[in-house]
Amino acid sequence: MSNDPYGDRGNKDWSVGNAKGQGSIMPKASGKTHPAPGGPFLIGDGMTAGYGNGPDILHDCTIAVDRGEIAVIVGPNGAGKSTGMKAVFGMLDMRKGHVRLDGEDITELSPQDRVAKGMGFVPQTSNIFTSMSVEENLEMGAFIRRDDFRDTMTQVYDLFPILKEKRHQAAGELSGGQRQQVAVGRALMTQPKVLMLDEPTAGVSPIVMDELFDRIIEVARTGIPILMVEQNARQALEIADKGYVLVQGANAFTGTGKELLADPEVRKSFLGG
Amino acid sequence: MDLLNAFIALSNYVLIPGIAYGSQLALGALGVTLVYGILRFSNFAHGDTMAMGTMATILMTWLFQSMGLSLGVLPTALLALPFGIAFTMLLVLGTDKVVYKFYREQKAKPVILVIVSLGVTFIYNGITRFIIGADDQNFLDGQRFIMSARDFKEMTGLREGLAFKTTQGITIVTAIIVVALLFWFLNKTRAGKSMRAYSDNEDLALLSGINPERVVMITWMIVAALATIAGTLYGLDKSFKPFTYFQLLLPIFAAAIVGGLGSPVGAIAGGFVIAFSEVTITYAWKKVLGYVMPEGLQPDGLVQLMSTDYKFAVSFVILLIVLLIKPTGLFKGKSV
Amino acid sequence: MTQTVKNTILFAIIALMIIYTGFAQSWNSALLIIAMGLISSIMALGVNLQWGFAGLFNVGVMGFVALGGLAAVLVSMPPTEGAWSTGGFAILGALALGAATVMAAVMLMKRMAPGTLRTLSVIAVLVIGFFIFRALLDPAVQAVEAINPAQTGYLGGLGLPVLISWPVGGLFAAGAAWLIGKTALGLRSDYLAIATLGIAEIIIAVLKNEDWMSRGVKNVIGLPRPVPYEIDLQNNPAFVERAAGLGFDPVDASTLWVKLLYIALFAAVLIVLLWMSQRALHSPWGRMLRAIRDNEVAAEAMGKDVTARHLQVFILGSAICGIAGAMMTTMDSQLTPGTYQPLRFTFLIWVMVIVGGSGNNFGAILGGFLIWFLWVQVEPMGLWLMNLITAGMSEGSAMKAHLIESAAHMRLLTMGIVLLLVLRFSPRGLIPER
Amino acid sequence: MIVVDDVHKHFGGFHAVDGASLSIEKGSITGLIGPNGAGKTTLFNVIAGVLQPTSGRVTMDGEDITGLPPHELFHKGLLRTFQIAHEFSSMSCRENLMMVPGNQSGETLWNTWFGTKRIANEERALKAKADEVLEFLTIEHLAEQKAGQISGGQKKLLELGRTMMVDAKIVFLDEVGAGVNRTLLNTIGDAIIRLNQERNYTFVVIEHDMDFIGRLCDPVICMAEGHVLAEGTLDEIKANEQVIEAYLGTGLKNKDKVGA
Amino acid sequence: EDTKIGILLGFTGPLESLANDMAAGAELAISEVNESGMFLDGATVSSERGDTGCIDAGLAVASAERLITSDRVSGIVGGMCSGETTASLQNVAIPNGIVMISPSATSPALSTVEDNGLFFRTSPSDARQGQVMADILNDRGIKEVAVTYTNNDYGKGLADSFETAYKESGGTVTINTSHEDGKADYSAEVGALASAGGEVLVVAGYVDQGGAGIVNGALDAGAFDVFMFPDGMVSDTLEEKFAEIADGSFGQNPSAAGEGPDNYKKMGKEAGFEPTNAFSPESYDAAALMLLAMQAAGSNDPAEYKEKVMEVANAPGEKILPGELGKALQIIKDGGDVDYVGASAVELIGPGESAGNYREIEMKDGKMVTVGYR
Ligand SMILES: Nc1ncnc2c1ncn2[C@@H]1O[C@H](COP(=O)(O)OP(=O)(O)OP(=O)(O)O)[C@@H](O)[C@H]1O
Ligand SMILES: Nc1ncnc2c1ncn2[C@@H]1O[C@H](COP(=O)(O)OP(=O)(O)OP(=O)(O)O)[C@@H](O)[C@H]1O
Ligand SMILES: [Mg+2]
Ligand SMILES: [Mg+2]
Repeated sequence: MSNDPYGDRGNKDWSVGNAKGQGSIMPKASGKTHPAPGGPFLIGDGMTAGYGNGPDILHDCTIAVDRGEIAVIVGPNGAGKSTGMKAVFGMLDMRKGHVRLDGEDITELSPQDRVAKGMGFVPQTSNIFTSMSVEENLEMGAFIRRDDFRDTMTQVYDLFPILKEKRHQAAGELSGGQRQQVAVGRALMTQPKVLMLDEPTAGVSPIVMDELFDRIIEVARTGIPILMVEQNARQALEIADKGYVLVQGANAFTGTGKELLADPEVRKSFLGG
Repeated sequence: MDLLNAFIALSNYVLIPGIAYGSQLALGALGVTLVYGILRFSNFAHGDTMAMGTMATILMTWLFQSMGLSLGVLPTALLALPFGIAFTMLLVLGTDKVVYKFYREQKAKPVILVIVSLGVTFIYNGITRFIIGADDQNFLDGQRFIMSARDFKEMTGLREGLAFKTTQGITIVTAIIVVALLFWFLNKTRAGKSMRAYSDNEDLALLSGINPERVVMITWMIVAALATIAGTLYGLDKSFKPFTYFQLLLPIFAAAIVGGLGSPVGAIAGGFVIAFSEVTITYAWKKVLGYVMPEGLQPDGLVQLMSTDYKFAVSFVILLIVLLIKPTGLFKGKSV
Repeated sequence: MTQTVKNTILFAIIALMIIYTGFAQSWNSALLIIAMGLISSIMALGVNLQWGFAGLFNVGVMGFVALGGLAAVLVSMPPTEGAWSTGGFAILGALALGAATVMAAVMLMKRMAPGTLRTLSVIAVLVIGFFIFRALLDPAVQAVEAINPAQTGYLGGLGLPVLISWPVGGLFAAGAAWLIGKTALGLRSDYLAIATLGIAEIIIAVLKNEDWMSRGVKNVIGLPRPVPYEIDLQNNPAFVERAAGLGFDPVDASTLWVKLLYIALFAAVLIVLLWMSQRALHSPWGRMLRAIRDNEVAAEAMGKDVTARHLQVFILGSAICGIAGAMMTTMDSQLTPGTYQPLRFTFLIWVMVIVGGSGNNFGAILGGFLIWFLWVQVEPMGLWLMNLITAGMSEGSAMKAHLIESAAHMRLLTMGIVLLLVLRFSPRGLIPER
Repeated sequence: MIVVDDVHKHFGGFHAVDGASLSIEKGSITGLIGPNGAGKTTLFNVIAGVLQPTSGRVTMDGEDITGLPPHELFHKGLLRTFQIAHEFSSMSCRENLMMVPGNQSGETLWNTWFGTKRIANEERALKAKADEVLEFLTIEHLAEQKAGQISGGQKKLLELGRTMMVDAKIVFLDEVGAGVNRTLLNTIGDAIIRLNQERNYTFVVIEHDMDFIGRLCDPVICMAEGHVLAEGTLDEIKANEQVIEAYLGTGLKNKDKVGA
Repeated sequence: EDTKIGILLGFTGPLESLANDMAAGAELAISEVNESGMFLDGATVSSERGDTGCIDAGLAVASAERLITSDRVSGIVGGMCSGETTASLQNVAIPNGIVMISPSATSPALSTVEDNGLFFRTSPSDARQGQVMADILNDRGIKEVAVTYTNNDYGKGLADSFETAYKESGGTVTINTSHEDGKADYSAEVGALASAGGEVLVVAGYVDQGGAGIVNGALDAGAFDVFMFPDGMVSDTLEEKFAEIADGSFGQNPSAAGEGPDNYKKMGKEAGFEPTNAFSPESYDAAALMLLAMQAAGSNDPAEYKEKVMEVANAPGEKILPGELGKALQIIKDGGDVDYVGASAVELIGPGESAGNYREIEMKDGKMVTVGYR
């Protein structure tokens, strides 16, 4: 919220208005798509972007993922990983570069339309509907689906048994890790064509982290490409087909997960030794 | 017999008017609470939206009356109501497009929107007076009473009468129907759930494929309908006067807050709390006690806790006490 | 363009608008706008302190302003002859008893163990106390109100110089704010909104209905002034001569002079208050306040007593509104409880703060002047606009008559449009916070 | 130093903390781990005065501190950081630090008008101290930056920095590591160790990163379902069957499928 | 030469619905004078409106200031509500030496206000009406009434003076309680009034304000069948709204017998406004009186014509009714004397206020009929 002209800072008086859940995505009119055959399934190509009219955060950054692959983005805090994800999802204005999905240039599309195109996204923060029950959260995940989604819900419950237990509880009353599970579950409900996760394992216990990664691998093997940001970088790179290291908004290293793990420079500077 | 008389007197002067007034406030507070919950600001223009809607309904009513249309025993205004609602929907959607949308898209903080809504109030205020003037308008026709006090006395032979006005009946019935519909809509339909989701977390709603502008549009349409219904019912029961509609804002907001801002159930409960605290606390028990107490012990004075001068003040004290016990309102003020 | 330059230009524009009024209409009107603008600015300063700096939503400004007005009466009016002896002391006694009853109830609430017994005894104390209170109060009140009801019928004041009432007005408002704050702050802030709204209504209700105190709706008129009367000046040969020397006729000279004196007084108060709040805000105290507003939970964890600070700011802001209220009543030289309407004394002040720029003292002052200027001047503007619109219509057409007749309502409409325009192009107010 | 005695915290019918008892030694860095929803954060909130316990007692150096408000606990030397960073976002990083110390004379309204000299002196000292802390945390270049505009990890550092502005006795850290780059986390870990050694702070650390816990903490307490499941060194804990089952797990099952 | 008259009324605020018909009345008198061409050797008169908000003393003072110091009016017809009237009188009119003639400020307190002879009103003080009301009730043999009044200086003053007068004459007031105008609901008030009981409910309020709300509530609940309506209630609106359902109710308003009111009513209807609305006749009279006084003084300087206001209002002289302003101007010009009667039977007494002729009305068969004068 650097130079937000409309803010009144921290006035949290609830009788005036209800700042809770107010969005931050600047709405934009949806443009047209163009055919752009070839290339990976999803690619954010040469992206330069920033917030509002602030400085560029991303500098000619490229992120891509192909069918059945897991791509992991790592990097220091503030490097622009989340910003990159948001840019791919159309949540901020791209100043340069293109986003292509499945042979189509979708740079001009609004986020809603990208959801309709089959992109699923779990943001880093405020990624659940806190006042709605766990089950309703999952239902909202399936909002764009017109078919019967009960099967998918059962699958999610199988994956995260604790959610089934707390099905009727308001998601806002869950613990940090439990919320994270709801968030991933919500995205899975979409049955997306491509899944983007921003630090899905932040704050989850080791056992849940393992399960999450297991599930992510399974999902990827069904052919759904997965693009994720991770700070539990070593675990994540171990399962990654492709790894990106972002530094100050630009690609610093790119390679397979194994390659990056093996690179002493990367290990030392970004993976904590 | 005397106990019955006492009860009738109490019903006539406290219960029935309280319920009718409470329903009117509840409908108004529902609109306020919806805007608060979903569009995230306290809409000061609600009172004047009610006035605009009622004005449209009145104009249509006059048109129908001049064409000779009527609903028999029911007021013609009910026939005109859908047109009034349609007009108000267009009005608020237009206002949203011209005014609120800009701030929403800029992610303006709620207080800005509150003050903007104050500006809208002023403008509506002026327009209403331009079109229909500042005067009192009585647009009630049809049969006035379901049961008048005199008829009741004749029928039962009791000393106390019980009046039940057509408008009171309509108000109560409409309120029940509208509230039931609203609840069904919010909790069971896809559109309703998407409204709740949007209210909870705009960004995530967007990421779930919910179209925010659609949610906003539906919300305004519901709010317009609620405002017009509330305004028309109120106008039928009392009378239409633009100034009074602005004044209504205060009890309506009090109702919404005491019920828990953002909570529809709360808005309804709040409406009744306000209505009854206004009507009961300053009630003079002389008449009722006169029936209940044995001969000779009947009171001379009014047996009034507080004079009606203080009815508003007293109802606020009640609110304060309610909030002291439940600081977030009767129904935890969470979103929709 | 630096912020300072921009601000200076904004203030210059307001000044020009007022000067234009002076030339186009009259200097009396212009000076009156300045005087009322100063008072409005002070109110806006108080609200800005609460909202802009601490994020407290006070929708009861009206009540605090009214308390200031009451102070003006109680301080400056001469005591009513015989009122004190017939009932005044009894009233005071009854009030003291009422307060004691409430205190006793609170004590019981605190001392006794929770349970039915406590509830019952508290209720018993309250009920018995209430009846004794009424029994004492009612006859005394009747006695006081019976004294020449058309002119007095109230206790009167202390007969002190009216200027003393300004700080006293502040104290009254502070006292009320303390009471509200004690119960309401620290709970969720919705509660503060409704509490202030409610207390304001209650204060007005008391002011309207307790005739023994300030004549209720019958108004107290003819409050003494801190400045000379125009008529006296006009009859004062020295003054007339000096005015003539400057080329003024005595009537104009006297009315202008009196307004200038008022302006000097008000400006002095404004400058002192502005200096004080600027100092406070650019100190660790102000930093603490900003921290609290940014993040209450963290501030609390960092050892800041959030509730106490809120209470402090709430009292200060309200006191400023009280001072302004006393000043206004002094200038009106009458107390009219019916005047106190939320639209005029709560919402309009809010508009001043938001349009001026919440969180910035200079913004509040600018807003105070601008909005007051519009509040008085849009009426002629509205009429002018209506004349323009209807110029093409045929003379005597119903539409034309109707529109011209509605011109007075243009005031609110124009206010609305101006408000929306300002917020559209300057959404954080004209002089935004830093 | 801190003794938690049979604390319960119920939300409606749900027992988030269910009879937790533990004690924290002076000068230690105690790790607190446990599955999601074990009640760790809730227990923190109870100790730090944010939540009132349903029953039970918390004492600090023998003094009962149950239910004291956070600002009073602060003055007793009990500080905490938040699972989600709670910076003062519109203030600069330096101001974020400078506002921390209590009893500043400039925080009394009267002095702001009539005690300007004293305030100026105090401010100078505070500023020096804040700069020192920023330097210690290697973020001195952010001094003038608004705290809302620094990255997540830097916010966590700032949170830690606030605890250094006063002489804290005990600091509660709630998941400092979540979402923080591991290299940076190592820096934070170093800072914690230095504070512990140089200034003798006691730390209680909630964390899900076992490497981090292993590097810093002794002893480690594992909670589950609202009560203490196991207590000991990390190695002991790691060997505990129950802990493995509830918390640590046995690694990826699908590992073999990677890269298939 | 042009003489300007300020019309200072509450065009917005709680009594906004009355203001336009009042202003129209005053403007009617002005245009009548202009048409006659007789005023001050063919000078014209124009009017300038100013809004007081009725309850906003600050706004009233600002508007008065504008009218007097900027538009340079020679006199003001207004203010409307008593509180606002004292404010603009004391703060603007007196310092500037401008005459104010209020058509509707009826507070007894205004009788004794220090006005340097600049303040007049064409409506009687409420003290007088209270007495008239007591007489009417006694003549009708009514011994016990409930009173509700609008909570402002008008209502309160009237209710108090009535209560005093009525009690002195042996009547009982079971309850004397206020209602606020413009509120949403009056059930509480009706409940209290019903509980207190009484043969008649005296409604000292405004017919298009809370007064109507109270009457409606009382009728609906069957609490009272017969009402007494003081001047704020008596108008065509009252007839429209309540004549049928409140049959047998009665009341009074300042008005004279005969042609005066009738003429005015006709003229008003022709001019396209509602002349029977409360205080519209008084406004006409206020403006007429001011202009006649100017004519008599031969000047529009307030200092001069203020002395003449009482003269033209009272006997001796030829009686002047609405529509005869031209004639009156002619008489004065010729050095004759007039006794302005106007639309509300103006007779100024004591400190320059209407003596108060009251017309007693009653609801009979759905009509409001005049049953006598007092
Ligand atoms: N809403 C915003 N407005 C302006 N600047 C922002 C906003 N959000 C982030 N930034 C800035 O963008 C840069 C990159 O932030 P981003 O959130 O993409 O980092 P990240 O790589 O995801 O870091 P982390 O690992 O801490 O989540 C940071 O310097 C931050 O200050
Ligand atoms: N306000 C609340 N209402 C109801 N239940 C709650 C509330 N707050 C927490 N809980 C429940 O209490 C339990 C403990 O929550 P807590 O946040 O203490 O877990 P935690 O140990 O910190 O977990 P994590 O490691 O995921 O942060 C959770 O199951 C949660 O659902
Ligand atoms: Mg990120
Ligand atoms: Mg936690």
